[in-house]
Amino acid sequence: SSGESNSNGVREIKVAFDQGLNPIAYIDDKGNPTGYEIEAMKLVDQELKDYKFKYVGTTSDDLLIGVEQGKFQVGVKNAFFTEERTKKFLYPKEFLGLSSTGLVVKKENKEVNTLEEFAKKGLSLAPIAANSAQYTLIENYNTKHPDNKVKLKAGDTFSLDIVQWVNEERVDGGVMIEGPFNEQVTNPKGAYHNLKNDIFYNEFTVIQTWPLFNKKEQAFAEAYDKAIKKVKEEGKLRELSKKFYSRDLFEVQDQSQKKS
Amino acid sequence: MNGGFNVEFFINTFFVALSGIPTALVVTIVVLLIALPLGFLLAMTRLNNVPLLSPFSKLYVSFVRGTPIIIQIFIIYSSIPLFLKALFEKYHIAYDVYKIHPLWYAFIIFSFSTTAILIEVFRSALKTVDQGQLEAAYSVGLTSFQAYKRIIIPQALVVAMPNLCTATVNLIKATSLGYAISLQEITLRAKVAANAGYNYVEAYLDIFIVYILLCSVVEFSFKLFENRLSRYKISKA
Amino acid sequence: MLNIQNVHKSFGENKILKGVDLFIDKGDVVVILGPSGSGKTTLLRCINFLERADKGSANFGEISVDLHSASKKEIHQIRQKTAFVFQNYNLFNNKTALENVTEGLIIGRQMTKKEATKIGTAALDRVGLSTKYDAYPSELSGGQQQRVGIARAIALTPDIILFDEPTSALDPELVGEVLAVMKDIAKDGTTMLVVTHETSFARDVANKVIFMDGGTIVEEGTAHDIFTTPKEERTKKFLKRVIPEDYTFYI
Amino acid sequence: MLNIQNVHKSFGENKILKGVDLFIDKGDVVVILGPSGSGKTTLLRCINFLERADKGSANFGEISVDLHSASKKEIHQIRQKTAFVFQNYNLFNNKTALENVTEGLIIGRQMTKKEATKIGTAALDRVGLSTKYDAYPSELSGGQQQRVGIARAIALTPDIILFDEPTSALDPELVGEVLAVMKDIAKDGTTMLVVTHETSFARDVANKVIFMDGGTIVEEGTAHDIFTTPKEERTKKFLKRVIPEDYTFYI
Amino acid sequence: MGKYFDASYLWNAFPQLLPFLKVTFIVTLFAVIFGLILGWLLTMAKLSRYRSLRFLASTYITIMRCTPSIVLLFLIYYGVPLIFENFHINLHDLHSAYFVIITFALQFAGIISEVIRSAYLSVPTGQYEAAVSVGLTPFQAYKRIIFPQALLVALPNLGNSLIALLQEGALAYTIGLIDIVGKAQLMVAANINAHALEIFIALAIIYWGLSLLIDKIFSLLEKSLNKGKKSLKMT
Ligand SMILES: Nc1ncnc2c1ncn2[C@@H]1O[C@H](COP(=O)(O)OP(=O)(O)OP(=O)(O)O)[C@@H](O)[C@H]1O
Ligand SMILES: Nc1ncnc2c1ncn2[C@@H]1O[C@H](COP(=O)(O)OP(=O)(O)OP(=O)(O)O)[C@@H](O)[C@H]1O
Ligand SMILES: [Mg+2]
Ligand SMILES: [Mg+2]
Repeated sequence: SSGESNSNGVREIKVAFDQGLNPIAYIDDKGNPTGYEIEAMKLVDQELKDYKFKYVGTTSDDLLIGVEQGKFQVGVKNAFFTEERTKKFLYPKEFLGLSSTGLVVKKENKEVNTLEEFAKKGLSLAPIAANSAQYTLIENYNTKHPDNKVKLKAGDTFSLDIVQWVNEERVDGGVMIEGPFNEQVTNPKGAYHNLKNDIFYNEFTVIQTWPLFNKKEQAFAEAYDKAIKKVKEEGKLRELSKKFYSRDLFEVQDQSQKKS
Repeated sequence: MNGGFNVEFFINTFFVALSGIPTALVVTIVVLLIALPLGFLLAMTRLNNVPLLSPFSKLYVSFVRGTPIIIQIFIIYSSIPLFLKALFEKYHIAYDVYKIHPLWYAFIIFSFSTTAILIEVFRSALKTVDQGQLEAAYSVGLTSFQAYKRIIIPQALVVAMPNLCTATVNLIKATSLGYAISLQEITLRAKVAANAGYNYVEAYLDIFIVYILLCSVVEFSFKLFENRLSRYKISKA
Repeated sequence: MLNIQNVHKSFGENKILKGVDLFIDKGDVVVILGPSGSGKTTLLRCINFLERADKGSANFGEISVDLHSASKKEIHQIRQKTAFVFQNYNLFNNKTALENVTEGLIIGRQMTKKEATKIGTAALDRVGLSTKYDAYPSELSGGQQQRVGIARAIALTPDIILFDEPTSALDPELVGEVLAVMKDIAKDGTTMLVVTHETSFARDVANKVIFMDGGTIVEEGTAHDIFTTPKEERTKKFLKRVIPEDYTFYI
Repeated sequence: MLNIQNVHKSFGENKILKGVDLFIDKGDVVVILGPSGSGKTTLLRCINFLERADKGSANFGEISVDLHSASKKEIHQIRQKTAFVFQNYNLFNNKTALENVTEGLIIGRQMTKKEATKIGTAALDRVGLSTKYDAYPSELSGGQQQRVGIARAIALTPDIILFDEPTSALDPELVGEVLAVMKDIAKDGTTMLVVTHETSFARDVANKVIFMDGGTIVEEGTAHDIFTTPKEERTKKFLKRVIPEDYTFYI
Repeated sequence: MGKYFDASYLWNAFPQLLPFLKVTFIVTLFAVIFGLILGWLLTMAKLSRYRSLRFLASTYITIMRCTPSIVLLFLIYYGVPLIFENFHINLHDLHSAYFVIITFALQFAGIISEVIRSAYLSVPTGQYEAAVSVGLTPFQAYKRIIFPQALLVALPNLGNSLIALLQEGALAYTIGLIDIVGKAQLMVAANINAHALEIFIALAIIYWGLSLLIDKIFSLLEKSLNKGKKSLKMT
């Protein structure tokens, strides 16, 4: 059930994306798919003469089932790597992007910038969608720190307005990716720019994100690896990072790799 | 299935999902206890054209039945705390509104919507009972209340039963929308479990089986009850 | 005992009752005769508030009410003292024959179930339905349903029973029996207001006969007066057709 | 014209019909008498397939059918040739009096609306309902509903009309009129099977009287035979109660 | 509290949302048409004389009523193409709207057949008997006498089911079909969940309008069918 090859030997690939992930993957005002991971995949597509990508916007659940079942050959949804997931999906060798994840807190908790501190202070955390990468992140932290757990709650798959929740003191903090936070608060045009002195984003990690391949797509995954490697070396992903996340996250990663 | 069906996960998660049943049932039962009498009374106001109440229940039905529950959940969940907070602050009540258990929201939200559905269910059922039945009850000296309780409602219930069953089953299923307010019920539990290994196929199958089991039991009880209630009718089949 | 004045009732444009007066003494058996559509059923229904009259008043023993604007409580009081036998039976569909009879006793009059059952079975026996206690209305023939309706009313031993053509669905054999039962109750002193076409019943039992037509009482008097020396043209015409020619009236 | 053999019918354990045979010639007027619950209604319903008999066969003119296993088409053919007057009226609740009458003509017999209305109003006029064309059943008195039911049947001018106590809800004045109408139709040559308690009708119109009891035909014969020289004990007992003592039977 | 509620988001939402009503309507329309046909067949099966038919219909209804729509949607969306694959028919590229319509129609049928059944059973048998006795065929009897009376009883429940169906669009979003709910979610996502309240209020208003419209049509229908019907009045 893989994508069809046409007469020129060019194979059409269906790339599913979670369409609710501004600025990682989303549909713009004109109805076109865009976002960091989409644009990165477009660059890969340009490198691969034998493949032609078609982008299919959908939800996270459908994406996961669809890629597993072979309805889509690959999917992007800001997915992190876990060992368990390799049983279901083929992870390529090369990651696709980086995701800065941080705690969104009020002024009085400005200095809380690790999960340990957050947990120690017994602060409350906004619910996180059960099928999102951030949920996994906190869950992993909790398994590693059984006596200093963050109060993790699973919640809505959509429409949780973390900045507002923190501002209202409905919760003490929330987990967000940096890009969206900047769009809302730091950006002078952002919806919550007026809160820029009340609400803070404290990065606690930068994590690699991966495209998920259908288990049968070994050959295609290898082709992807080659292409993305080239794109990375050309520095094009850094540009995309700056464009969508307003920051070159690859630099952050370089530094932390130097440190370790 | 070419993703490699994770049997172990499937079995474990089945019990995780099962553990969500009590929550789903508590919500369903509490909501029915509120919505059944309320829906019935409002249906009566419509049949008897009670001034004010009748147009109110009409408007109520159109709004609450008309808008998706998930949106009602969202609107209520995001605006009620704001409102309560302002209220509590004003009257110096030291209670953290955000500590209110999501169950309470679930009771309120699902009661709202189920009442609207039940108004229509009862209204249609009550229409099928002949006026002569009420008159005969009056003539032997029953009050309106007694007449309804003993004569009209048992007959109307027979007609209402299949639709009440649908409403109840729908309510059970709708409690899954409780994920939006972090209500720990069947769907949410299964999906939380699925995230670590992306075992969504298995999780959805578990959800499927649990709901089929739960709702079949409910449906079966309704059927028994319907048969009991309709003893007096000669079969039409 | 029951004194009704100036009852008016319209359905839309149609004036059905145009000022009916009625006086019934304790123990009276009053028979209403009249052609179809003359408003007999409607009058009975107004007395029992199954239909709200447009105008009119009633004195019921000590209770005086306005038929148009009586309160719920007044209505309930009056209904507790009356019983109604419907032209189209109106049995409770969801109750067995016996339950139909005991319902008013247990719920309306707060009797124990045991007492009520005793009275109920006796009433059903009286109308010849000893074998049908547990049958639902849908399992009874027309005549059987009618008799359950009568049993339901007499079991209440009310101050007055309103009968709307209680024998219309019965076969002649049963008509005789049911009329005998009614005579019996009459003897017990129960007041009765009976719409019927059974002239023999009127003759034998009624102490007052009323002839209605077009929503008014055309003529009233003792059975003897009405049947032998009717004054009004309309009454004469009606009676001529009702009483077979080869039938002489004996008092 | 109609020949029915060996009809059996039970409800659960209760055997209601226990092998009934019936022979009706074209133009016959057959009256069925019998006490309440004897199975008269059930027999009529089996003939019209409103109830499936457990056993039995019918010859209807050229059509022969098994009462238990007749096909849909056969049933429809037979129903097209018959009409039924129900003991409890069964008027179409959602249709006016006139529409009740014209429904079968327009839809069942494919008449134009105009034709049907002409026939329908004539039928209603015949039963004295000229002022009630547009009333819904819920707005009619019991007697009026009964008459609409009769009008609905006669408007169809079927080969045979099955009457189930067509006069039970009528006042005596109307009984006379409706019976006159029925005599009229009988004279037109319409075959009729009538369950009734009107012995005078049986006497004047019927050329055959059948006495049923307990699900079987106890006795049958001409009206004269049955009323003056009944053979069976049961018949005698029944007739004694039905015909008033002060009433002599004239042929 | 800042500008938590900003009405301009609300007004701006309408012109963006309304065009997507078309998708909602199309999906609902087809689901209702197919659902009614199938639902009616199910009612017939459930009231039939044959035990096996009754059993089949009951099982179907149980499964359809008891399965959460999202699970059913996934079953259809992934299951149907798998089945067709066996016959070498590729349905993977079929527009997702088809799957949504199939899912909703199947589910609507199960629910509506219970509505039809209860309404049908509420019409007294005498009505049917009288109709066939004046020479209507059973079909004509149903159409002209039973159906109008049953419809009156069914209407309020029909309204419940129809309006519920209109709202199931939220589910279509799960497999990427963008109807009016989906569009609202996309808009919320594009705003990174800011001002979701305003957008959802706009959505609620549109739905309310729809529901008022349906109510109006249904009560007109009810009024015209109510002819000659006395409903319970306390006296
Ligand atoms: N709900 C109603 N709406 C309109 N007209 C009605 C209603 N009920 C009764 N009527 C009309 O009122 C008139 C009197 O009806 P009523 O039932 O009192 O007659 P009746 O004397 O009991 O006749 P019958 O002997 O046939 O039972 C009839 O013409 C009938 O059509
Ligand atoms: N659907 C049913 N289920 C069970 N018993 C029934 C049913 N219909 C009729 N019966 C019984 O069958 C018997 C005959 O009924 P039927 O209606 O034929 O009597 P009938 O001779 O017409 O009496 P009547 O003169 O009172 O109308 C009655 O005892 C009745 O209780
Ligand atoms: Mg009357
Ligand atoms: Mg009968």
